[in-house]
Amino acid sequence: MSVRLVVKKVPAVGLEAEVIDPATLVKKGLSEIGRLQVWAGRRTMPLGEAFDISAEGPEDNIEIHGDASRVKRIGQGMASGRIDLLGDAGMHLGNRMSGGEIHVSGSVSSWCGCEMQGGSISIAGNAAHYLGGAYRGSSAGMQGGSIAVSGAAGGEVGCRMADGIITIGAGCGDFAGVHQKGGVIVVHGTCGARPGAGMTGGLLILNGRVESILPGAAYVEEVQEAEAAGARLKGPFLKFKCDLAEQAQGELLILAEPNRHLRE
Amino acid sequence: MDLILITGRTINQGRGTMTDRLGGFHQKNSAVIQMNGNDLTELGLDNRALVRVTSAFGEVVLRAEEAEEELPRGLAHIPYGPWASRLVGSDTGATGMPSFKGMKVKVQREAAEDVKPATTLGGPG
Amino acid sequence: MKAELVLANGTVYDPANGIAGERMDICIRDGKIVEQVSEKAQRLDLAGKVVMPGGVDIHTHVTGSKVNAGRIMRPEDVRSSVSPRTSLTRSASGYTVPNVYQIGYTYARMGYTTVVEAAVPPLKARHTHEELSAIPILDKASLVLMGNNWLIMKYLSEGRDDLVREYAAWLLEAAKGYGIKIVNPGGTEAWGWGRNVEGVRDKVPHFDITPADTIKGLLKANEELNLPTSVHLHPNRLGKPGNYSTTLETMELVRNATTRMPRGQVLHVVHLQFHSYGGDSWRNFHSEADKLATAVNSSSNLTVDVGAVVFGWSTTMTADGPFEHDLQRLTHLKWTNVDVEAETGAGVVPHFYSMRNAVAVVQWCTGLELLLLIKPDRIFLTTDHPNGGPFSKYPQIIHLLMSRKHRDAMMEKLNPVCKKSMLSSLDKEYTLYDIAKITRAGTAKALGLAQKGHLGPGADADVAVYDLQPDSTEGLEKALSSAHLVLKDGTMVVRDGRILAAPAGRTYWARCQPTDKRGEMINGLREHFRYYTIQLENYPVSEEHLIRSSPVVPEVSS
Amino acid sequence: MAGMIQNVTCPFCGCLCDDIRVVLEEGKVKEIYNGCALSQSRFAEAKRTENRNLQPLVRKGDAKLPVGYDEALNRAVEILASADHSLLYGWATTSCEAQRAGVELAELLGASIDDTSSVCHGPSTIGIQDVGYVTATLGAVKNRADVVIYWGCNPFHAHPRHISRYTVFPRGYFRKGRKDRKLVVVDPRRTSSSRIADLYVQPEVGHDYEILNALRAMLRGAKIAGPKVGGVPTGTLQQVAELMKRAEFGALYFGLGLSMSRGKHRNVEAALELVRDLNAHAKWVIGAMRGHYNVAGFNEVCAWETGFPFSVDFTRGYPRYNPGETSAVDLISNGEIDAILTVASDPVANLPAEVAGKIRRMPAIAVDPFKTLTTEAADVVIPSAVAGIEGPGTAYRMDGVPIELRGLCEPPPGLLGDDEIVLGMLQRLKGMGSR
Repeated sequence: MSVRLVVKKVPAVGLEAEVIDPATLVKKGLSEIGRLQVWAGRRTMPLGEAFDISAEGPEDNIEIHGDASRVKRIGQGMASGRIDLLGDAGMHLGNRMSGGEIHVSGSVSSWCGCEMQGGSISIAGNAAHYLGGAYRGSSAGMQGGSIAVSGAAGGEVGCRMADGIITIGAGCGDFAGVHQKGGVIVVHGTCGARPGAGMTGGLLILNGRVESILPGAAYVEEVQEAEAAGARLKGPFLKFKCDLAEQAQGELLILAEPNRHLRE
Repeated sequence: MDLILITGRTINQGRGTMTDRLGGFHQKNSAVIQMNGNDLTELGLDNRALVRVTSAFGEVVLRAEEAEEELPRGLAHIPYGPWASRLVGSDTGATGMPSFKGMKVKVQREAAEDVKPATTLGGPG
Repeated sequence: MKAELVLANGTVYDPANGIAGERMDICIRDGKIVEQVSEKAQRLDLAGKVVMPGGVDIHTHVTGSKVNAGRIMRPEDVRSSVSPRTSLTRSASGYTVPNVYQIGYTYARMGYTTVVEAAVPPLKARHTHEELSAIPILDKASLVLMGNNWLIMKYLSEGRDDLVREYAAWLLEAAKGYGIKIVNPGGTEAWGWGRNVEGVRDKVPHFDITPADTIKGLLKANEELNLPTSVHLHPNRLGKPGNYSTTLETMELVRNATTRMPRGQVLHVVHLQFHSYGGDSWRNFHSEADKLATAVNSSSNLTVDVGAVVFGWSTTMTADGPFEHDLQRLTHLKWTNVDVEAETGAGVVPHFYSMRNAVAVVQWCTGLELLLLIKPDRIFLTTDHPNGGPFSKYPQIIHLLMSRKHRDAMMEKLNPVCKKSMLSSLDKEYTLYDIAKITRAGTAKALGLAQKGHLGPGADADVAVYDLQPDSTEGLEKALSSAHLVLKDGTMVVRDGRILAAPAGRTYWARCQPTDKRGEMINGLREHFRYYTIQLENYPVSEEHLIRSSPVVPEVSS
Repeated sequence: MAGMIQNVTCPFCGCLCDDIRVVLEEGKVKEIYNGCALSQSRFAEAKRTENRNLQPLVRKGDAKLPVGYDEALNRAVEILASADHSLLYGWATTSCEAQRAGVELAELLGASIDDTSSVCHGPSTIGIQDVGYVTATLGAVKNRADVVIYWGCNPFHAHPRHISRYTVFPRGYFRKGRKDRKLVVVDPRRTSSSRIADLYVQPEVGHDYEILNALRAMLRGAKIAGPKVGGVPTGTLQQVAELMKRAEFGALYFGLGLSMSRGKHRNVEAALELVRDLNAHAKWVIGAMRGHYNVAGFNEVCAWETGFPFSVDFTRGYPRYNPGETSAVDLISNGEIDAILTVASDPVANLPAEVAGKIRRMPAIAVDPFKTLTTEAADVVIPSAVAGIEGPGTAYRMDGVPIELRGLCEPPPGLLGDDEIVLGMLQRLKGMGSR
């Protein structure tokens, strides 16, 4: 069953709705779905009070309409199925998910895809901080799957990423790939300062202008093209080993043309 | 004039927060922007002249003074407190910590009578 | 609890009173075990249930500066296990670094009612006591770190045993501690310069003594003070390949020492597993448990606890600062270190014991070998929580001890190095009677807690009742994790694994009488306090700071 | 009561100096000795009453009317109990006893609790959670250190006795005093602290991460290209790296210059990593210059009570921790908070203007001995005794050493301590629960 949720009322303090997970919703009847509890601060309320709920087609998916920018934890830990979100999403979208797919037509808040194991997330708008990153103290961020953001992302994209792929369409903030140890991050557009800080492995491709790089980024050579998850990016690229403050096993490729200032 | 602003503790700000948060001593020592003497001169300001300081998040009228804790040119310092807070944004970049140090501000001469006491600063600027 | 209670018809294991699985009644009045009660007493029929004294953990790290440093450093561990507040309980959190409520409730659910915090830096003893006071249900005691204390070392080098004794007594009172703890004597002080000591005969940098001097000197002071428990010693070279010889040498130091105290032992060697390794590198790292077992079994004045390893995450934490540095260099995980002025230090590093890792598997085997080879009166069950793994895993270890079949099945899943271990050939299986020794009777006796660890008249009515069959290990781990009933001072605190009440427990500490050396010692101490950054007068923890302060007053030797 | 009281603990900054001598006259503090200028001001306060809150106030209509404690506490609990998500904020300048009661109150309410460290050394704690914290008590530094670095802090102004009592000037077991130690100051401002340094390093604002990164790379033997890093000549950095490696015992103290400037927790993390890495070469420790006298205490109390050091959300009955989401500034600016209790802090003055504005517009209860912008804005004002002067308790020094606070003199007539006030709220709330 395809479940359609239309945002009706988000309480002033916001909502936490990890029950919005295909595995939880699609096998249930509408009234049962409506009775599932979501959190508004310390109180719970039925999902049906916050959303108008209806059934659509036979597909096992969830469609969300309206402004869910203050609804957190949609698709948290999901393992299968599909969520289409026609609007914005709040924090922790698809965090720790292991399978299935999430599509967002708008923008998402911080910790989207944090510590995810598998599955895919696509975002037409922007993402805030810690996209595909790690929670405080964790040793690994994203460990598999893919995240694609058409717009821009905030700080610490792919923090402690171990595997998987993140692509950003229109630039990102500081500390892209901080403590990255595996996987691939590709950023088109302008990138902030300190990419690859503390990087010990993986591949970070910055296909646009970069504000600055760290002393710990060691220049290796110029290469003509880059390859990321099957796609070829035309260079030339400046290739660095990152981060000399660590074991420097990470690879940082920066589009050469707009970034001659980095080697001055 | 465009400057980089850091906010911070000073000993008299610290004393002021205890002796009388709403009173004159605190205002005298915390409703100030400290700058390099050459920057003051370039702005044509006397010591403790009034200036309007504007950031992306707000503005506030302060007295400008030459920093005793010497600042390089281009850098300004305002003691922590309600005056400094008016220039600080609430975005923490998902860290919990707003950017209290390192924001861009504009400093201009100001014709106002005096700085506003803490109690009349009002809501967000 | 003024009411009278009879725990009727349970199958009782009370090794201190020689009771091995007898069906009998236990009578309780006013929180104590008594011979008999009146007709009006409430009767609880426990037919088919196993009854034991409340568990006594002789060595655990549950409070104070380094434990809290572990919590602060490891939010990923804290959030891995959380449960909400209920009308009776506070919210609980944490797996290897549990919060104070998780500690109290989890121990209680396992039938443990007394625990000993094994390492207190006196300068931060107030912190330890703040946490001890916050841990619900359990009775507590703590051991005070003295093995790297500058004034102790100074007095030892000057041959002033009398002042060592007087100062140790003062330190126990100041820190409201129960006993003397030595950790890597001289090594933690050397770590103040980024170094370590390599054996009991090494010189401690800048102090004209050796670790052997410290051990013997504090042991002498301990016995002259008639302290309820012996010195507890974490020997030099913890965790290093080939360290077993240092451990044997350390045990040899006290071969002829004796005590007047009923406990019998003059030295309790802590987490022996971590000190029982052969080889000279990680490649030929192996267990020397048999040699250590022989040494312990053939002595009459030693006890040990095992410090067993369980697989999964742990958080290592010890006053052995240099060890933690070496561990971090090996694993590159997070590392917290705290040097404590003029007396000790501590380190904290998370660690993962992997079933596939040869070193971890050797450590796992070593712990079990020690438990199976050493007489259960002399070895006690610990994981050196949370170093070898969390205390909540004791039931897993007990299961392994009680079933060879279970051990063999487990070894099939491990790095094949375990097939070469002595463990794979050991047939011994523990009985519940043995289990009661290594978790209750033995630990209470070694600690000198006469009212704990047994169910004879006069004992505190701390009782654990488990829903298990004495002759089967079916459901054993669950039954031991989640006791059928637990009484603390006669009050029912757990029923079917659920907390029913959370009364405050006692804090035991040793209040030694000053002698005529007190004045001279205090003068020296006043002088010595130039090297501290707090005032002498602000150093002692006042008794008002303790909840249910329970001082033990040792007899004064003539 | 008159006379001299010795060994008093100063409840101002994180140094928590406990050697203050206080002369009392007629039950009031008359003079103090050994204290710094900040300490003098702190104790002087106990003499004055004009700037104190002396009477509980409750807003009724447009006016705030004086009431008794009972009514004020009832009203406070009413506000908090009817909120969907309240925030209990402050806690840095009160005793651990009050803090502990505060954590339980948050748990019982299903509220969030945060201390001022989230806008102070909160980023440092986040850094510690990635790297760990290789530290020492102040006395270890006093006794052993031959190199002391202050980075992004100005102790002469914020911690006036730090250098003189604990680190550089004092005689220690292995050091005679100032001349046995090298002092290095790293600060964009040429502060008074930097003027006594043996080596002053002047970075550009917001480039600490680059400099720390370069130092770490140098330690691993890397050559750094380019003449300068973050405004500092590479040669100077090489000099610093050599000095660090040659130390017998080095100590690096850092301040908000790292935790508040661009990079925040990552700056601190890099400093923590630098000191960790240095231990392969020489003995080094690092310490955060904690500001308020018991801000470290809140982190300790909160950690043993909840497992987490600050920014704890109890809305689900169990603790959750995610600074950037569950921290005071984010919770308020994201509109997630609908009532606030502040204890011993002044967020309306010290948090960004947007956040201050939101606090002004929500139901607010302020517990404070003094009149502040926050008490001005609050609907319920609850006066309290000054912890550490008018009431006893425990506090934690910046290095985690717990020290007893004294009650030296009586508070103004009838005033309760913070701990009693918070416990009063707890009792009332528990009473409501059982009805």
